[in-house]
Amino acid sequence: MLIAAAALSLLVLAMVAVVAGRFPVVHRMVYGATMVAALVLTGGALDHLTGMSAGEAPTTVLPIGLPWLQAHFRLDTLTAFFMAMINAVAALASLFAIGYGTHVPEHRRVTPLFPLFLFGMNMVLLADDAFSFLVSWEFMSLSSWLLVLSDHRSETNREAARIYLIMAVAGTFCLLAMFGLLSGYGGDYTFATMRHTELSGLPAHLVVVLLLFGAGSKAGLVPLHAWLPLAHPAAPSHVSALMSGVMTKVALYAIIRVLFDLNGGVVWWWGAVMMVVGAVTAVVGVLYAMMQTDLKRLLAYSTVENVGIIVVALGLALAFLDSGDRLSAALALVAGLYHALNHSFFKSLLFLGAGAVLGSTHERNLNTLGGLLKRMPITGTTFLVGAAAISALPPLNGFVSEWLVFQALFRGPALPHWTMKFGIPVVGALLALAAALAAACFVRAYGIAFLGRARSAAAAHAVEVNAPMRWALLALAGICVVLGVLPVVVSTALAFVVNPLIDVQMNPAAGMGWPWLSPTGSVKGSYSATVVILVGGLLLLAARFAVRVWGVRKLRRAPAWDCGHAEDIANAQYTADSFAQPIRRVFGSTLFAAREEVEMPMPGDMEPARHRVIMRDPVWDFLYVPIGVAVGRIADLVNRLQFQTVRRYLLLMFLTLVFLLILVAVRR
Amino acid sequence: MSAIVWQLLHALLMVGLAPLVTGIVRLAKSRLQGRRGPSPLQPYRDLYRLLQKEAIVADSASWLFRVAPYLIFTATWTGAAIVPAFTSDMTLVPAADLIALVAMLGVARFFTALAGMDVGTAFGGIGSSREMMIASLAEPAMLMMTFSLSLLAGTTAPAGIGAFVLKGGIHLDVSAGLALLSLLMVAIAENGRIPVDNPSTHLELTMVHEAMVLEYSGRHLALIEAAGMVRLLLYMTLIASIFAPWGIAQPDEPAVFAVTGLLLFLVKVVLMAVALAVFETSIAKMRVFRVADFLGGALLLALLATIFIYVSEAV
Amino acid sequence: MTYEPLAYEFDVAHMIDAMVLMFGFQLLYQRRMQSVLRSFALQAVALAAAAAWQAHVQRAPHLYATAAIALVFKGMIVPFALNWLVVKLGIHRNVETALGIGPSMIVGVALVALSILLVLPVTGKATALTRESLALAMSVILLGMLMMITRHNAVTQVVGFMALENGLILAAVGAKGMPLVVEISIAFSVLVAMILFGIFFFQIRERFDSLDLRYLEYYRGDRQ
Amino acid sequence: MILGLLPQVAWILGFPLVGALVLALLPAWRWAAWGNVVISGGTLVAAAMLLGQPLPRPTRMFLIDPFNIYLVVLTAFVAFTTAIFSAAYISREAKAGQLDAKHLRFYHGMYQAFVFSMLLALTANNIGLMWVAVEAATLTTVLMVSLYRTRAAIEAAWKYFILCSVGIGMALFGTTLVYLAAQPVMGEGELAMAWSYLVIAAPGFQPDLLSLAFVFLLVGYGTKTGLAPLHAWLPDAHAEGPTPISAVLSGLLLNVALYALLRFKMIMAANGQSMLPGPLMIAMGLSSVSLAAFMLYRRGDIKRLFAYSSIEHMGIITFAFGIGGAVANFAGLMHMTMHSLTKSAIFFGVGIITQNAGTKHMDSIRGLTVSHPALGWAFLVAVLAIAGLPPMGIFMSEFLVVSSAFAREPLLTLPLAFGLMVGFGALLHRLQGLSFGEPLPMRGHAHPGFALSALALAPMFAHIALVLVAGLYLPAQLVDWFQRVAGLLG
Repeated sequence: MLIAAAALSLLVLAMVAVVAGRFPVVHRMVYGATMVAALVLTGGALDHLTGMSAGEAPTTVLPIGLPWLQAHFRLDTLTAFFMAMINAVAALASLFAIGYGTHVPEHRRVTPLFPLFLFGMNMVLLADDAFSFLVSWEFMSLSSWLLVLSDHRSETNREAARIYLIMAVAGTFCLLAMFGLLSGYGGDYTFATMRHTELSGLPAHLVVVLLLFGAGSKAGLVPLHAWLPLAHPAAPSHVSALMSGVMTKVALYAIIRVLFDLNGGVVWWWGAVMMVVGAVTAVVGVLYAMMQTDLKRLLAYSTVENVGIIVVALGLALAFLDSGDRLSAALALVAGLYHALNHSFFKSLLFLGAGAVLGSTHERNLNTLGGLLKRMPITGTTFLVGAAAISALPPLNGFVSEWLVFQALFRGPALPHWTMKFGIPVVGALLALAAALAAACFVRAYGIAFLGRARSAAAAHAVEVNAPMRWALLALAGICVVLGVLPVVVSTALAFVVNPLIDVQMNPAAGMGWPWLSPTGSVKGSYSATVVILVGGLLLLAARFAVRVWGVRKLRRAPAWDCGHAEDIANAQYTADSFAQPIRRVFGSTLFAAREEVEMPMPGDMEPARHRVIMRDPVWDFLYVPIGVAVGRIADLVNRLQFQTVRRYLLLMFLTLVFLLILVAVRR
Repeated sequence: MSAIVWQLLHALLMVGLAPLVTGIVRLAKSRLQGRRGPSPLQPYRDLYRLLQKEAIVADSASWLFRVAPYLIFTATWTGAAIVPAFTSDMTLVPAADLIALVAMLGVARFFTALAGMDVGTAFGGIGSSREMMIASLAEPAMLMMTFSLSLLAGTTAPAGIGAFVLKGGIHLDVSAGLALLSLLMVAIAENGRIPVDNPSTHLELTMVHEAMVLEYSGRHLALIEAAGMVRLLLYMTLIASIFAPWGIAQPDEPAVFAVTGLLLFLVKVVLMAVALAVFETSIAKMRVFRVADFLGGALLLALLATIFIYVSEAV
Repeated sequence: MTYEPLAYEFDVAHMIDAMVLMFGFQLLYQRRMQSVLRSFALQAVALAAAAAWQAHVQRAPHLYATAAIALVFKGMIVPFALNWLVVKLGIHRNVETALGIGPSMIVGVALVALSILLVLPVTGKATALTRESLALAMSVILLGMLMMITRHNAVTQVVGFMALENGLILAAVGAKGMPLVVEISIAFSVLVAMILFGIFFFQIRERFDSLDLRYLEYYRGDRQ
Repeated sequence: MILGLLPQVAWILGFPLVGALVLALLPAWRWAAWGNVVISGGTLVAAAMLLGQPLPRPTRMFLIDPFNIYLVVLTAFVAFTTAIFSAAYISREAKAGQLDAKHLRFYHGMYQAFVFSMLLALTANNIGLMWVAVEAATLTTVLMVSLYRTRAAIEAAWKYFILCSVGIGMALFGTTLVYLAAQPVMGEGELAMAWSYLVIAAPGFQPDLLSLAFVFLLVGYGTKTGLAPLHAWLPDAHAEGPTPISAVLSGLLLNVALYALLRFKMIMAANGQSMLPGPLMIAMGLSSVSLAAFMLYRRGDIKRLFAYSSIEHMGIITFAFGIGGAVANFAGLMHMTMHSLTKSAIFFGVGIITQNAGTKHMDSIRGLTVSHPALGWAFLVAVLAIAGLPPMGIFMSEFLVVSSAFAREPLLTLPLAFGLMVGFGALLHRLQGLSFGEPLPMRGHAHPGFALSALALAPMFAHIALVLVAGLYLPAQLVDWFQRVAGLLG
């Protein structure tokens, strides 16, 4: 009831924003109210999660939608978990937007859609029949499409939005067909009936494939990710935070819902396929990210990477489920959900940080930033936390989920199938590679943007952002730390969420109890962030003390030494491109056909020598561009039909008639 | 209770012993090169001297530049505190396994690289970017090594693996050998030894680690140097505790074993130091971009190690 | 009271229908405008005869009306009107073909074969119209359409269209006791068709000097 | 009476018939425009009367059954809203001197005649009468398409006329064949042409004759429905006529032609052993969808763009009926309704846009949401609705078509989905170009002033609102009708 009220209030807010959009204060109020509504939703979901031990999942049926079906909504633990996550992020994003919302270009087009977008996502989670699911799904896509289009005067944004919506609709068609299969040819599209109908053989496989296309394109699986790095950065930052941090999770929710809840049986190679796709996605995604110079696009690509990691975890869970090892399946699924949770927080933190940078410097290009940590201490520090978390550094949250994923992965060889035995180590290697590259990527991003010296006047005169934005950033950073320091608590909750899907109760601290995260028994390896950070703190104090005792306290500020070559030109610093160069040479030269060109000016003329990096995007070159070309060709071909004479049209008609007649004649 | 005591002793030992080990390596190297060389205690003096100097911080540096050394040192030290040297009866042993260990070294590296870029000089950037490139291959190799060991021993905790080996779990085994080899390669890379990097060079084109810490001085530099030494010892300990765990006291054994274990440990370390010196003098530094191939090899070996386990299982 | 016609009555009916078809072929065969119009008139007359015969056979007097309409409108007015147009608008006298005479004849034969093939399985008892008449009517329709698509000139196309409608009427009159409404509609359609064509011709004449449709397609739909 | 005219039908047909004569004689076009609105309103009221009462028994000439009752109401409604829109549209045209009084008188007279013939076709029980009505509808619209007397208009009308007359001929032959099949079973005379009796006696008919008949009917009425490759007349006729006419052409005439075809499909279904029309209809539907989808890419003329989208949607509907079965047929009927509402709304928008911009060329129109917010956003919503995005009604029908068809015929559904995707890409491209970006200067008629523009926008909003509601909630009565008809369609 409370949840419904909050959800509906979002719609009302949209109306308000439309009607009274001309006053800035209204925008602040709308965002504020959105935050409250989101908090209420979070609260409701959490309350449901905690109080869920006894009660069955409440189902609501509204007399809308398909006449003979009506709209079903249901709140079970899985939904509740995702709702809590999404709305928590959304609340902080709206808090950020209270300060940020009116600085966005065309902000009157943004504010009304923000609550709508949130509403759509919540509805997707709550939907309990295919029709309302898809309606909400498309609603989500549409509102985010308009958000991407909000700054519609730039050609690139329009292009991004177009590609986004086309791929979104393509995905919807896949899901549509998928639900058609799941519901059989009955016309009864409730999830309840789908749960009972056990598919097998070709339809079941088809369902998985369609799901991976439909939801995968939304989640950003390679090679369907093409829209993501275009669309996410194009939206205003607080929206990008939602799209990247949360909307991808809704897609993953769809995958989990269908694979673990609706589709019944499991076949081992579904897991294999998902793991391969996920691993490739992770590595390719992070490599793309490494090559970007646009901060927000970099973040978007890193989203692709993280989605890949989560999908690997899901695939692993499927594989274990198939082998009957439910405990490991639960572990893998918990790992996946944990990573989803973490990613939604630190990615939105990073996007909001990027938004803060954008707000005070109006620059997104890394090569024009620098030295921001000194000008914007709060933003800089919180961004550092986010960067460390996403690089999977203990004791932050990113590491915990990564640790769990690897723990689950290391049990993979126990799987009966040989493909798994040999495949999983490779997947593991790829994941490890992705993790390491992610660290490199974020050292680069942070180092170039926030450290060193300012590379442009805009960066040099940046100022710290206003209070609401600061608080949002601080809150998110805090959450990242908490999620990292209390892994046992969180993963216990997650085990509880996973329980109905895999029906086994996993105990994350099986080995040695709180606070030792040892899901697979004490001997198999354990990790206690709590203890580590405690000891780490003690050792830090010890080190500090030792230095105090034996060392002197003197400290002098001086110009940089730099082996004596120091000159005060900011351009002499490493740029984003030069930082990426070693890794580009190692990995990019084959994948992206990356080349470097140096143009030396003729002796005598004054212009500087230029160094350019040329890269090609294989996904576009080999997949999307050819499709576009093909469509164009056919269109040209077909278009000739528009320019015929009446006689020719008659001829066409005549031939059709004769053809049909012959058909009838021969059919006897 | 005893666990905490041993833990404290172990932690102190790690810090206290690290400079000596470095000193031994240096000494051995100069002897091999036909020089007399400094006394093995020289590193202690160096550190003390650095502590006595005033720290100079570049104008363009942010607070991160000053905090980083402490973080780097602490992270490395914590990592070192986890790996059992002479007894596995320690509080921290279950607190982190190999994966966590890799991650902690990752923390140290992360901040080193950031510190390198903080001042905003060209060299810092060179160092950081090369360091991260190396790491991007070294870490996976390390994790794969962990993977294959965890398959052999059924655990990711170094202590656990050691115990397993002591029980005679791992006889002379192909995959174990491959894992050891890749671990060695990673260790060389991570400690910035020849042929990957040269700890005693300041030649722009070749240096990696040194380039990052170029701007440091005084106590900050001291901390970073110390961290480097601890890391070297940490890797030696790790290798010892996994592949030569003989003498490491197990929790259920009486405390006396720990003493013998300590002696054995010292022997192992000295041996390894000398071996490292020999290796370094007998090989030439490689070009930076060959490092990728070198570490890629390490990664491949680790992967092979895992595959070979199945082979041995299959037969 | 339903009346079963005698065998010879059928034969006569078929004979007349066949004549209609023959004139249909003749339309395809002609090279000169005048003769096209003449053979069209003849076809109309044959149609009228068919209608009259059916009226006699079926004891259905309203079919005489159809016969009259066919005779008067299609046999006389239409040919004269078209002839007048040809003269008035100075259309060149010989037919411009898109498909040669010979080939179009062959196609015509093929079409007749097709329609016969189609009606073969239709058992004679089950229909109000004998197989033969049905086949003949269908072939006349197809021939008319063939003429429309193999001739450039607007007048010949109009003629083709009329021939097509002749086929329709042939089928309709043969259908026993088919209500009057159909004939009315046909007559009405012919009438309106003529009016509309006239309008078009005048409008076209306002703008172009020729009636040749190739000029009419000057406008290329949707130029980019 | 002889024609067995139903009293309710008498009112529905009487208004437009009388109206046609009155308006044709009324000299002052301003009055005529409003008279047009009033008369259409009367027709709508008369049609709405049907809803309250139980369905009357069919006579030999006329019937009202679940299939045509809502189509009648729909037709009357769209005719009414279009009349309102046309009042605003025409006055702007006249002010700009595009049309003179003579043409306008003609226009209004023909408008009512057109409405009359469509309603006649819908209410006719006698398949011959239905044929006459459909043909009358053709002739009236031909005259209106050529209203502007431009070269393009005349060519379009000529194309339209020739192709549709030939098509009509085919339809007549098909009708005759049906009669031939029916006559031996049902005896001579009108009874053998009354649909409601035919469908009962159908099982006794000669299946081969029926199959033959259906081929001719498919080609005949299919031409008017605009199924590829018989569609050639449609784009030009839509593009060159006055926009209100484009609206009713797309929104109503196509439906009527399809309705006629479906009546015969019912007979086929009732007969059973004749060659199933399903495959033919699926083939036609697929060809229409895919052809239209690709055609959309090369369109520069806004009215042609949406004309082709109509072809696409007719293709979808035909496909749905071809697939058959309760769900797909329901979807088809729903789609017919939703499409006529949405597409006419779009054409209203297009009319205003072209009048403001003074061009039909899309490349010279941009940023409507900025320059004309109300119009721009409404247009955006309407186009998204036609593209089949929720929560609009068309999404519901497409959802049902694709999901049910995929469960049955995955291989046949793939090309459909693909075609829809391709078409969507084209539409979206154009839509973004029109609605967003920096607006371009408008060189059209002078701004009409608030009252007139409100009048022009009102019908559009009304339609969009209806489509939106239908997407979320369908009245039980309508659902009941749909389901009963779906059953008959087999």
